[in-house]
Amino acid sequence: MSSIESGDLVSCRLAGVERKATYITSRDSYAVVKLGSGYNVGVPFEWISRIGAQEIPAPAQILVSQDDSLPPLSIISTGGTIASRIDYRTGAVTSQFRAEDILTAIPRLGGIARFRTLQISSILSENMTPAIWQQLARAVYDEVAAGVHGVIVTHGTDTISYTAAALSFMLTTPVPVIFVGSQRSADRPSSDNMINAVCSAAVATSPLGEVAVVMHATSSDNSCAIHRATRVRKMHTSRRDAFASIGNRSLGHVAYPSLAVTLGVDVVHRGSHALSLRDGLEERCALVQFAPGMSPSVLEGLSGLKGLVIAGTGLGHVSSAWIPALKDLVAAGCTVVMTSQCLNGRVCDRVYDTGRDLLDIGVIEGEDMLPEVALVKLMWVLANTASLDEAALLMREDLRGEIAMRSAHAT
Amino acid sequence: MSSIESGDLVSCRLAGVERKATYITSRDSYAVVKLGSGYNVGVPFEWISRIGAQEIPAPAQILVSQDDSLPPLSIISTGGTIASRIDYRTGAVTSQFRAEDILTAIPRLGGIARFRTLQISSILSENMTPAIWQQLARAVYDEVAAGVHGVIVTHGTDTISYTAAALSFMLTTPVPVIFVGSQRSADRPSSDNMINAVCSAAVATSPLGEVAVVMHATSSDNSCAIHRATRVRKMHTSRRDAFASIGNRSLGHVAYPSLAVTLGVDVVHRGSHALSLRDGLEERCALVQFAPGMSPSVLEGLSGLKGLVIAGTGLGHVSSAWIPALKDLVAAGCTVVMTSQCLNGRVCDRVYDTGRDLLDIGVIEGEDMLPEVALVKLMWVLANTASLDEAALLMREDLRGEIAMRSAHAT
Amino acid sequence: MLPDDIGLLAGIEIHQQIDSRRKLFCNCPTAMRVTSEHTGEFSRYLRATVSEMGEIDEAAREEMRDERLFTYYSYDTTCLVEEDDEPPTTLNEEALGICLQIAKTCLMTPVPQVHVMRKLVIDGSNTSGFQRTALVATDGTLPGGGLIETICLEEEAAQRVSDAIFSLDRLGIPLVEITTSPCMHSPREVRDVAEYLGMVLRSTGRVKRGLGTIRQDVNISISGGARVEIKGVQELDLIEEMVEREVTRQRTLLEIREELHRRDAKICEDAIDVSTLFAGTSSGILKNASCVLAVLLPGFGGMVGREIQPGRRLGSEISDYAKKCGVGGIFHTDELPAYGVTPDEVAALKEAAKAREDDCVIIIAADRQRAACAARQVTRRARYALLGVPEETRKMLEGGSTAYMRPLPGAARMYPETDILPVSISDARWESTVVPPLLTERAKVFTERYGLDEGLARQVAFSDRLPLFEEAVAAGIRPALAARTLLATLRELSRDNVPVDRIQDSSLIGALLAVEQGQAAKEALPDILSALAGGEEISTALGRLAPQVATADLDDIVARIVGERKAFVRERGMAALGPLMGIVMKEVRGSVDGQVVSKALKDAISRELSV
Amino acid sequence: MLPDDIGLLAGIEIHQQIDSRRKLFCNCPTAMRVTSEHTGEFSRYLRATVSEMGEIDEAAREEMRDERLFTYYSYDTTCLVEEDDEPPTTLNEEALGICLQIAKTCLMTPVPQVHVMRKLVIDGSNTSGFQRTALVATDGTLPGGGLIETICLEEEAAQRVSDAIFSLDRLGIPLVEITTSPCMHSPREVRDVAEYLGMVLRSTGRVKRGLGTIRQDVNISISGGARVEIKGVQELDLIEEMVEREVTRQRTLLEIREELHRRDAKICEDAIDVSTLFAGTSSGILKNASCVLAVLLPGFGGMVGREIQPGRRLGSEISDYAKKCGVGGIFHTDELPAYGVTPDEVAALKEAAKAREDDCVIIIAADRQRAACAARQVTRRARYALLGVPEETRKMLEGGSTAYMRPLPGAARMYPETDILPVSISDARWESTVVPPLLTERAKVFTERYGLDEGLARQVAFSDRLPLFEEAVAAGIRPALAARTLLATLRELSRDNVPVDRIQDSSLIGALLAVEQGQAAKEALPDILSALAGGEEISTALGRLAPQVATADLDDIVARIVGERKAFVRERGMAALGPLMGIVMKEVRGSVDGQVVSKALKDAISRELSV
Repeated sequence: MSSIESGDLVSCRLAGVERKATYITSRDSYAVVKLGSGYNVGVPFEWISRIGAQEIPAPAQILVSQDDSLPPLSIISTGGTIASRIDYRTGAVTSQFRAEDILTAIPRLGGIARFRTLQISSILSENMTPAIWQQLARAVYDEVAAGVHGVIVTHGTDTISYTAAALSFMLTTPVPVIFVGSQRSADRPSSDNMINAVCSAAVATSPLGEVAVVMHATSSDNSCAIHRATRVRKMHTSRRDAFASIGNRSLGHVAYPSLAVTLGVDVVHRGSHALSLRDGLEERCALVQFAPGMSPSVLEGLSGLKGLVIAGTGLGHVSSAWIPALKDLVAAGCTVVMTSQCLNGRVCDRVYDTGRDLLDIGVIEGEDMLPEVALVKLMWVLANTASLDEAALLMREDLRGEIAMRSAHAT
Repeated sequence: MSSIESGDLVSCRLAGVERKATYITSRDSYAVVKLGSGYNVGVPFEWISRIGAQEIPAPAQILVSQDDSLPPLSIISTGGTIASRIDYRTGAVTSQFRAEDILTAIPRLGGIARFRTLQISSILSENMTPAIWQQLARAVYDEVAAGVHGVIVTHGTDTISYTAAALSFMLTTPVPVIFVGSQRSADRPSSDNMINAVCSAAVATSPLGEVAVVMHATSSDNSCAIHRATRVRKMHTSRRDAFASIGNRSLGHVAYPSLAVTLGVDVVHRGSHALSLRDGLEERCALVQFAPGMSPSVLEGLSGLKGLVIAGTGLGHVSSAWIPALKDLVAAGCTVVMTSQCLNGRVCDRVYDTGRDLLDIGVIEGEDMLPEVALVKLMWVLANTASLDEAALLMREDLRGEIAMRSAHAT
Repeated sequence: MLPDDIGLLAGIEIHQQIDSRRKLFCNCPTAMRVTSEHTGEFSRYLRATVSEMGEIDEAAREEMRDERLFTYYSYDTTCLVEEDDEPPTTLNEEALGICLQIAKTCLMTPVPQVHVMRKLVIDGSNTSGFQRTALVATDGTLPGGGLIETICLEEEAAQRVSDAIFSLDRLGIPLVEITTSPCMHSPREVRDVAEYLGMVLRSTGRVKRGLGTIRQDVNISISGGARVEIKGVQELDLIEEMVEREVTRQRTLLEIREELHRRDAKICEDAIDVSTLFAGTSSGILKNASCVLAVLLPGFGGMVGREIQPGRRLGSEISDYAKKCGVGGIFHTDELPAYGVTPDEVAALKEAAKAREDDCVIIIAADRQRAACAARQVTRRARYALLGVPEETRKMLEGGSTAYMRPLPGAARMYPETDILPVSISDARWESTVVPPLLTERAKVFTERYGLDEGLARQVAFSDRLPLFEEAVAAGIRPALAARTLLATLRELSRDNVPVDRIQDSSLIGALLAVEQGQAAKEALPDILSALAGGEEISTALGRLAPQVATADLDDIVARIVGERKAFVRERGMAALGPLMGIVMKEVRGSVDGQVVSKALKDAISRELSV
Repeated sequence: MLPDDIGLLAGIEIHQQIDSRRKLFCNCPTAMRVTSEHTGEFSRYLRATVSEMGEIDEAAREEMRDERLFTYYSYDTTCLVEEDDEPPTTLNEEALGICLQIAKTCLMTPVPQVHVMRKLVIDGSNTSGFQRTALVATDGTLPGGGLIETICLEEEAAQRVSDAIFSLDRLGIPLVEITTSPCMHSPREVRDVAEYLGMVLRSTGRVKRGLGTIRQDVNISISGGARVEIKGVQELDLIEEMVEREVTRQRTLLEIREELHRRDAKICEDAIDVSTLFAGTSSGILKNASCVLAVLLPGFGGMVGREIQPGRRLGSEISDYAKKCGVGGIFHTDELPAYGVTPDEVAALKEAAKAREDDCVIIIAADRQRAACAARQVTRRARYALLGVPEETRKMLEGGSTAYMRPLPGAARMYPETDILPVSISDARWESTVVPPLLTERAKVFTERYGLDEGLARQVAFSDRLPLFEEAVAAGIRPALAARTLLATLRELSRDNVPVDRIQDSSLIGALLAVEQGQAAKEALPDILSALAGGEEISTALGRLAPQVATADLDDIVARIVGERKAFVRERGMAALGPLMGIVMKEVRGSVDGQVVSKALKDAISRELSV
């Protein structure tokens, strides 16, 4: 039976009746076949016999012309999908990366810009690695250097904020670099892909000049929020409006369907920075969240560590039992940065005893940085500074909007 | 000079002039003295000379009478302070734990209930341990068994939600067990201690019948929110309204100054459960947050682990590189539960490949449990079940409101 | 009656809501809500996705003609799954079990492994843009030998509140879909099969009752006609009429085709702008429109106005198509002058269109864009008239006629629902699936064993209160008393606005037992039940309305009453029984059965007379 | 002039806002805002904490009489630190540096390690309930030899918007507090010291200017009197008057004491309810009150109405105390009948109170609770009158009189601010602290070196534009031109509503340089500066308003104009110069200095006349 391939025509004896079906796949030792009605059913492999291959109709040739009068944008794909195609014959969903396929799937894009496309990886975003961040940073650098007016990076939503933050540090860019994903897969009629994509294109052609994430602002299809890459966090597992700017307002909004882009007063504008790339990353860094009673032995698994971000409790605390272990780490040349598992608010280790102990042994207060952003920043800072003292200084300094020197009032 | 003690009268030569001062303490090798004007200054130890001890005026004897017609409540102190006293002579702030001191500091309490008090520890909340959780659970059990109408536990805010969750599992209670703390220390005129304390007393005498955390609902002094112990999380390092119910509405509110308690429809009512205690906890448990590129070697520091909660990305993912290490852990008898670092929303590992791999190796979906609550629950479940299968079942079951079977709409 | 040789082929699909505790793919209750109670609201667009052929399903394309914004109402009884903002749970095992019971009753064979599919539906009724559906079993048999092709377990769609607003309470309620082969040949047969399958479904005791919980779709074709699917037939009584009318429609369309061919009829593709002709018209519709277009249909004269079903003409069919472009409708010269259009204007119109005697001119009034769209639809439908009967999905109108709804879906656009694990149906599970006794069988048992007459037995068996009836009988209550009370008494009380739904089953059985054990007269039941509906405790109600009267006490009462009225008894003899009954019954206040009182009184009167 | 033997002792505290980039304990700008621009609002209670003695500071107790809810306005220029919702940052080093400069100027000695303290203030002006303050240096010397006791670095309080509403923009601006010993003995001396210290502060160039940025508190006592602290004296010119009036007040209060003792005056502690007496009164205040209480002060007759300061009587002082209970004020028999109270009512009142001829009766109208509270305050203040002058904190009224504010704070309730690390002031830091030249010294330099007259020199030195003046002079502009432009010209333009603040310093210097280099006439400066204020570029403004005219060109122009008017020149002789000047100046449109034109024209006229 191993000679059967997905898409083959088979004869399937179901309810004692022989019928033609299309073989799809094997699942839990059943053969999954698609019946004429379109329904899939799982049957024992003994029930089916291969008839032969089926002719696969070639996809219709799609002719898409791009409007040369529009600004050029690049779409770089990392695995997050903004367009896909379903093969209803086999149920297979394939992501679409070519400009013409994307424009066919989302025609409205064609009215906003003309597009170059580039696929640098095709992985689930939880499998993203610092090495791919670097590869992506270089690719974005090349595209901007080639003169595009903005870059759109499609990315799985799980770790989109980590990657976007990494690019924020590695790259200074005169043009917007917009990360976009979808919380509902692109093959569904209800997917948020289309609106997120056109909104990200609107932002990529806007006066913005920094790295941002553009995703649904509400559960309704009425607007997208523009989040600064260093202040955004995925705050819901599944909702369309999962992404939130933490500790400051979002950079702005895109109304849908008008695509009117509204930017806040604090955004970095297009052209404010020259293009540059410093893509070093120290990968020997980790993020550890403290919990009460947690043994400092967890730090032992992190041997050879150059940087450690702690998500402490409250204002940035760990139990006193952790102090000696952390002291050893610092003494061994590891830079330790304290953030808070509260996510909102600023670390302040001057107020309580354990905090002062942490300061005494050289732990760095991570101000109001998100723990995940502090991790990414630490990787970058350690690879791009000459001394640990300079690294410590940079960790407390606002480089890319990751630290707000003032905590605004919010009700 | 080591014979000088805090409070001693000294002569201090400042700006070439000898003056009397009170010795306070040593700080960074300076002698800190309080001048007649009340100001502290640091001077070299050579500049001061001891004159002698000062008479310490005995604190005025405060007579507080409790109203026997009011319901009895217990206040159990773990280190969080709801009343304190400043010694302006030395600047020392001492926490007050005796009922009469608390009632003197917060007179309004006396109109709500009569109080018994009990101090079981006096530590910063980041130094809290499962052993103290157990001690506290037993103390609360004893108080409820003794017939009080409600228990108030004062606790540092950093880990109050961990402890409250732990008590939720260890204890079933017919009366409210209310955790309360303050985000501004009790010695400040602006402290939130007083309002939080009287609101917690109002809830402790209300029809509620479960473990809850009562803290400021907004930055204004106009109401407190009542949070279910298994759904609450500290979401800001420093604001008064740092605590938020995640994934469901709060249990209710207390208006200030009216102290009117409003409870939601889903609360557990007073008397719904009989008093019981199952205080076993398996401490060999840990919580680990996954980040992209993070090496599974972090798990190696966790040898001998019986339970592991992962705060995965998105719907509950880790990179494929983690699968073998997790498989080994599970094979070694460790119960692994997946939660999401998004905090909001439900884990669902059926949707993507790495998720299905996790399910295949026996990782348990933690539904919409908060990672920290899942950790506490796992500690309790592992110590109170006969088999790993039963433990796995319980981890997916809603025991104390920690899992919502339905994710409500919220805008 | 229809002639035999028309070659009628009909099949049905029955959609029945399952009464499970939770929805098919989430943990929400299967409760319907009043829309004004909605607690949330959100809006979404739906888009047909591009298929592998770069094509979009024809039905989907029609639905998406304008990208439409749909608004959804959510409730405290719905969750993020209905909102398409959380992955679905695993398949509801309870619903699958009920589905398997139905399948087994229909002699079907389950599929070894059930796979949930996504079926594209982008009319807004599913927030996801697809309906989740799974094929559960195949190849069953109808009593007459017809084939039941499949039984599927699906999620119910959201209910339309108005145009583009949907309510999420209904979305996700489990639905079984039973599809027969086109094995029926007469309207009566269609109705019988629908009725039979409905009875089978209700035999499980686990399906929803009430308006909208069961819907039939009927597929109909005749020789030379075409397959037409008629959606949403909710009333069994109309099925026959509807099938007959559809046969008439198809036959008439075929006749029209013959006539058109005879006349060598054509379609002029290009519409003519006749706006200026109607500049001064007194027809409001034409006057208010910014554009009036005319389509000439050479040889269609008289045919467009021909009736093809009661109240429907070929013109109605053409109008249905045109309306898809957002125009209000059309006028055609077969019906003009009328509607404020004068004979002179018709003459001018015909002249402008160069229409001959047996031509038809159709006019459309709207803004230019809509009018042009509608004109294309008019020619499209007219072209079908030359071919005969178009394949269509139609909806039933009041009375049994039908109207065009959308093209027949092509090969269903289905692909796997990857968020839901497949479920294997083991042999053991199938074998242990209990076939519930059919309601018809139960009715027979009630007649044979309990002596209920056939009508009442059937009423009981098909009633919502069947489980309660069976419980009552099991508790020792006479079937006749139970049946009468549950069907007649409660219905009467309900008519008098007594909230009988509030009576707890246990209280109702308690009241019946009291009657059965002679503690209460059955005459007192309406009062007792009313008291229970009003929230009274059963013991209180019985104590107040049926105080205990021992037999000895009854004899005393009867003796006293007869004793006080000796003269009357003597005068009337046994005829005094009637008047005295009332007096005694009033005294015992419902606590003694009338028959018992009657017997005691008869005895007492006899004794008095015999003195 | 006051007599010498009154034993006046006065000291001052000066509070001056520092013009630092950020606030003292957070990173917000030190910008004042319009309250209507506030973007957030929240409300809090403040409570005095229990001290080690179980006592609350007397001033704090008065403030908390009613637990009061304070409302705060926040801005996009404030943060959570001002809201008491985030720990403070470390001490602002820039502000500390400025404070050290001032200390060094005043010949003070810094403390080795600065500790920030919390000083309880629960009037709502600090969200925390305390003011953060640090002692930075001690023991300085005034020019006259007086002692400057301390200099502290403090955070500014929030500004009161109305009763219980505060605005957070001002909270946290760094403030230096300079406290002198009570070393002054005359009103003039107080004024001189205040002026001197103000000049010292401004010499740093780093303090805020404008209304409310500097405030003086003055401590005053006379022999036999008591220490009184008068808060918030903002105008230097009023200091002398205020001190004199306070001396008068204390002296008069001492005289009143003597008279009261002579009369053996007393206080009746129990107030009498006289509400019924005023049931039919035509005094609105009394009629509308639910309760009227009377306090009898035997022997106080005539004394309560005695003037102790212009516009203030003993009755005013008593009234101030009463108002703390929330009543509008009091009436006393020394001023009645008046305010609608009739002679008959006064007689009745005196009778009810059993008042004799030289007694005084005070009445309070309010609700019962407030009236009773006020009555207690009335007797409290009356009792002080028997003792002489109460120690008080007072506020200055318009004109220089003062009113009671609150009791003098006791030993300040201070305890350490544990959230802020102490800062050591190393010897190196102190040594490298630059003492800025005093403004008075700079004025002297301007006179001596630049030849400015003394008045102008002082004006320049004390002006906000001093730094710009020095920059201009350094750039080569004549000091007189710079001074005149910066002081006179800009002030005049400002009076004409030209927004001179918008002129950039570099543009202003550019314009002056153009004049200096002969590219523009100084007569054109007003127009050029107006253009710059209007947003014009400097080059555009110069090109438009002062086009280049070479000397040769000027000569040509002059020659032509004179040539065209030979007759006129001949007729008038040198007197033609005036009329012709206007014509030439108009032609060269501000590009040539008037003196140059005058000279050229004079030459040309001479030549013409000499022909």
